[in-house]
Amino acid sequence: MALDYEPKIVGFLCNWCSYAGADLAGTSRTTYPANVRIIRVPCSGRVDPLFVVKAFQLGADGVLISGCHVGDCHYNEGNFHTRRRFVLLRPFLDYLGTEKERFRLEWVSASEGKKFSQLVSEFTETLKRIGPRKT
Amino acid sequence: MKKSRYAYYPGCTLKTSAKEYDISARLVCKALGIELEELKDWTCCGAASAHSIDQLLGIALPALELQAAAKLELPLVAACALCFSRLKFAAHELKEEKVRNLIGEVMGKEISQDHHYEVVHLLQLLDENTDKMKIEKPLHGLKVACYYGCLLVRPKEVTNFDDVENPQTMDRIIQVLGAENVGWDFKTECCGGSHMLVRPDIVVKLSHRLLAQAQQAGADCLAVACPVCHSNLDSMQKTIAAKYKDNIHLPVFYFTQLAGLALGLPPKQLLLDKHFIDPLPLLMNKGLM
Amino acid sequence: MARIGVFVCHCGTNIAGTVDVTKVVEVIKKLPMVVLATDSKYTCSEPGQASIREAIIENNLNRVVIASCSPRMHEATFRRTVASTGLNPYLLEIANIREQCSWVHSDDKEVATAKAIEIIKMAVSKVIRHEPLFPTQVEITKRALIIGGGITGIQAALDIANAGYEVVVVEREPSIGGRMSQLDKTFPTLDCSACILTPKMVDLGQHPKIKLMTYAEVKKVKGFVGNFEAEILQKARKVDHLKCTGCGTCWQKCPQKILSQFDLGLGKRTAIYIPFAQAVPPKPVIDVSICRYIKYLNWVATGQEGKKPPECRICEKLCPTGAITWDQEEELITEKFGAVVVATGYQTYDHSHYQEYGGGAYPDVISGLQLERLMSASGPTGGEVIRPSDGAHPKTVAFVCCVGSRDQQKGRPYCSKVCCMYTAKHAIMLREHDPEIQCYIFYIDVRTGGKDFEEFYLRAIDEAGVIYIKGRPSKIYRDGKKLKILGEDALIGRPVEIAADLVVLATGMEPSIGADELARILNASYDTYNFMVEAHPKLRPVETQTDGVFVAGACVGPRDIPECVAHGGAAAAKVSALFSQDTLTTDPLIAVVNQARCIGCLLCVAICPFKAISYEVTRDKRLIAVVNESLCKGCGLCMASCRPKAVDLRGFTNQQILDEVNSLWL
Amino acid sequence: MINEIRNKAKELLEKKRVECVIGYERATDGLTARPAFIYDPSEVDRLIFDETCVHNLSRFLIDKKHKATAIVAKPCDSRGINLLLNESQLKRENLFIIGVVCSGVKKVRFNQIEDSLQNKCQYCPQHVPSVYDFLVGEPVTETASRNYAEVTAIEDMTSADRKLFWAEHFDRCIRCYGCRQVCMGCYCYECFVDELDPLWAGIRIASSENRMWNTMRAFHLAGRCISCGECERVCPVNIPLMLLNRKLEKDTVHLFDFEPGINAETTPPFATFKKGEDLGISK
Repeated sequence: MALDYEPKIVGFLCNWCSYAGADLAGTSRTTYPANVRIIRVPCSGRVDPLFVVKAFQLGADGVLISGCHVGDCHYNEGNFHTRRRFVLLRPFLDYLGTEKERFRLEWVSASEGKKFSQLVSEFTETLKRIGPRKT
Repeated sequence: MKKSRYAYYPGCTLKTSAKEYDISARLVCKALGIELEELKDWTCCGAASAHSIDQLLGIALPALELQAAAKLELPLVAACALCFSRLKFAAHELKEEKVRNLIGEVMGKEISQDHHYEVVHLLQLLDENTDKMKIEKPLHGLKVACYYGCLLVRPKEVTNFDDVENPQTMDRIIQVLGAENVGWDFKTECCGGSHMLVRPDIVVKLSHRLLAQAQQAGADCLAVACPVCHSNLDSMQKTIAAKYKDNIHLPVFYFTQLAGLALGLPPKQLLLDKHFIDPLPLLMNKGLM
Repeated sequence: MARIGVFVCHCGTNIAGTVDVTKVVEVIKKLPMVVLATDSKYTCSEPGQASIREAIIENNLNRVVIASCSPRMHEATFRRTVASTGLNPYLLEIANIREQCSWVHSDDKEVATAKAIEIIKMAVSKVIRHEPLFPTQVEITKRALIIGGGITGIQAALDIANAGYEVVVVEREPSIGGRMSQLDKTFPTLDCSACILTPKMVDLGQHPKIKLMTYAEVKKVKGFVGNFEAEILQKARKVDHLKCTGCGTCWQKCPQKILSQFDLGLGKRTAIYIPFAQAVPPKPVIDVSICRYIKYLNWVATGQEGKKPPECRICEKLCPTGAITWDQEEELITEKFGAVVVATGYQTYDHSHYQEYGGGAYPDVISGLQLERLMSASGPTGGEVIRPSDGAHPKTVAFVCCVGSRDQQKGRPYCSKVCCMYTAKHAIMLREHDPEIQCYIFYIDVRTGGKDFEEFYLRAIDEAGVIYIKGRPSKIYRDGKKLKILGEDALIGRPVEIAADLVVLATGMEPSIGADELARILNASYDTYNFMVEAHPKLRPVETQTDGVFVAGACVGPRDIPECVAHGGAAAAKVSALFSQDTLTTDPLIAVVNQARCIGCLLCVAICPFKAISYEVTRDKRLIAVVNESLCKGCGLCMASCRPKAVDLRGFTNQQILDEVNSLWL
Repeated sequence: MINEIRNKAKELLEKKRVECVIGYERATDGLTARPAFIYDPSEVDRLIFDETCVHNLSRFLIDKKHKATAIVAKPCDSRGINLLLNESQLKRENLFIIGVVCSGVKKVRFNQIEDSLQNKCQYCPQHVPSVYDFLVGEPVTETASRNYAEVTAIEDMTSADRKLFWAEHFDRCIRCYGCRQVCMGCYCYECFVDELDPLWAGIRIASSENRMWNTMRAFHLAGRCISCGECERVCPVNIPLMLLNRKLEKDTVHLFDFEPGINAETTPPFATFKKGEDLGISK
């Protein structure tokens, strides 16, 4: 697989946990690949499946939705709905030919900067492994 | 779920010092139409010594029996509380894939990845089948203190046997047999177990408290489900009575023996005469023989 | 036409060290609608902000992008900067090129620069779609609802009332006072509980701004901060408190007796009763579950089956003011409030779960609170400490700490905090009652975190000669008249046996029954033990996730009296601060419904976690969703679930998020 | 059977119980069926019901939400009615449902009727409508078992093949939106795809845009599609749209144990959640 290929990841991060977690990764100066473009949303539950499908249509190699751990949602219930949409959308996209490795839902809390950087590195690795999406 | 066929693991003591337990157990199960298939070339479960010296060995030994039972595709029933405890521990540990592989390694053979080993104790088996019991000679008037010992119930998350402080399994059976189960506080206190070999003084102290409490509670005999408890309470009783100078005299039965009696099996077959504290006089003057 | 100004911050070397700021500026300059792109050393510094203000005015910018640190850091600051030029503060967007770029890509300047450019592009494409937003104002009902009339509730009520606002206190028991009224003395000062509590109770009862509703429960709460509406169930007292003078004839003469809950089953009370002598209000209620005449009435109503109960009615005959009203029924009262304070407190762990200690089985194994009643001069024994079983005076008393606390087995892993101290108190007081009493205390650790606590504990050892034994007993059993405690002294590693006359289990705290139900009613969250959950354990200790609902005292977690009083006061301060405004300003970043597109499937109504969406019928008989701006918290769940995209979120519109995504491929 | 329908229709119209009866009548080609709207009791004899009555009529009810209306409903149509009731698009009190027991309808192509059942009928286990006020026809005993064979067949492909498989189909799509117009679940006044600002899917007929459209159309019906198969039936370029809908149906049943249209009360999967549920993604 072409190693010079740099996958593009669109990351939808909830403002209260994951976006803060990403900030923490910065504050503690942990480095990770520059492949993710972060879009700040109030809650992972704000992410309309349309955004995901659209991102893939435009050419994203991977899409990441990240929010507070289940039960810690700033809006009490948001991520429960995120979870339900995800478990239906992911296999469906896979069914349509977008490998499920390309679409992830991860819980990252405001204190998990390390986890976030690992997540991005690991996700980037996976995407490099499966290579570019041919549309 | 109720089954009529079980893999049976007697364990060392039931072949030696606790013959009467083994034999009465088989007889009672037969009477209830429950088939016990003894495991082929079973080994020691490692109780008391193995696991206190080597954790791994403490799991590997009972794991062998679990494997054997799994091959027969039968639930495994144990009579001895120590064996039961060890088997349960192994079954519990083997839920971990890591452990399974490790054990497989030391046993030098592939061990089944299916990790739902069903292990039950004889008490649970009889308790499930009380409806099948045809009581020929109800043990009316016999006041029994049910003594479970410490290993059946603890630790709850492993054995998941019954209430830790106040179990009822044996009491239910005793009631069905027509005897009276006295309420007392020491159902699950330790009798000293295998310390009999190294620190008899401890055993004497603990067992004395048990016997004294049982007597205080108005019991005229004890029912047990563990060969070690039995030998402590039965064989040490005279020593104890002498040391504490009190007139403790309590025959100690295996619950299977009492069951046998009530089901009308001949006392001789039940080896009631094998105990240190002769239970026959008691049974006589209660008119149960 | 948007006129965008982009300001790229060096943040000293924090950004400039990794990102080639000049190059970034060059690229961004060329973007459509960007009329100005520039950089500055420290954008957040006063000169930095000043230059932004000037730039906005000079180039009459109508959109601003600031590429700097995380918006979580300085968004508010820069909003103020923008606002100060007269531009709407919501026309600003922050591009996070520090935490999420320069700091995490310090290893590769080129990559970092490229990424910074993309991040700013995203911000630019988003800011184009920003619209001026204006916070809205809502009226506030300056009236507080206090749920629970214990010391916490009392304190909160008095403080709010003294600040000049109306208060309604709802207490489920016939009298306020709560747990504290059951205590004899309080640690570490050993001052009499009643003596410090009852004056406060009376103050509350007589306060012109406080309406007291005892024997009542909150059944339903709807609305939002500043505008709650609560349904309160006033249970039937069968006594007209306007007529009743509280003379006491009725409860002295009532023939029907029952074990008193207040005395924890150690004493008796009558069917018509006040829970304790200093009750507020000092007026009785009739316990309909045992009252003979009520039984008679039911007997008549149910077709006279079984034995005929006596037609007692003694209280009615004796009442000098004719206050007994048999036909009084429970009623549902609806009141409006601006804020709610939950102060439902705690109950002690039921020690009958400890069979190994004979809890509940042996009469002489009692709980700490029961001992309080035994020691209290106004208690069932008039302050004489005796064994419940035979009335004998105990000479040896054993205490067991951490009963229903720090015990995984019993599902109570948390420390109840007060037991160590109240046990020390009990031991000291027992000595005062009878110098011959010897106390033994089994403990895991003695926790004396509090002013004068350690000294108090030492006093128990030195003056009261208490013997502390480290280790949780394994068993307590009856041995003749005595109770045998088997344990281990973990310090010397030896088993110990103690024969005691009385055993006191220092039972821990758990939330009052129904705490979870109340939390649901208030849409507030509660933990696995049903303790209320604060909005933030450190920084917002008396607030909840639901605005306008405050929590105080032991309903949040184990607390002693001074802490409860402090929390009651803190909650009161928050409420008063809320009421000191005439209107509430609400965040404009919330959901809006495009009524023309809404198809009225009402999926959003079902989803909204804050019940902020309701529906109405338009003139052409269409159902459409309506957002309550004060309830909406702007989470965006509704729009993500809206198929026709009829609902959108200000500040995070579909268009904006989509444009951010698009910008990555432009 | 048909007389029962006609008599009931007559009665309803005469008694002014309803203003209109929606049913089927013979099309001008003399063999296929077409929807009929009967307002006049004297015209009830136009009504027919047989294996050519393929249409799902429940879609027509949406415009008659506030008018008393009767409808002839097959089991699948009845599920549609339940869905619309659940999404408060209909008022039950304005509705009179003449349920017909159905053992499947025939494939219909232009003006000829093939001698095989529609795909949807071959795996449809239901013969009696989920909801009705008046039932016509003899209950059928033998039931087809629901199976997802052709869905799993695709799941078993490599994702490359799957992509190819769908690309071939989607490339044919001419974006006529017939699938949407015929679907009783697609009742939005303005569909997201018609929106220009934001522009979710470009107007140009390009495979990526087609893919976008077909993906989201199906997903907007996740947990809502009652598999009446109308979309697939009307597709002029024969895209196997039911393969999309049924994949989602399969997962919805499996994950949330939910089937749309069984009744009008159960909360749909996207409107609720269970705190404890794992759904196979917990780490």
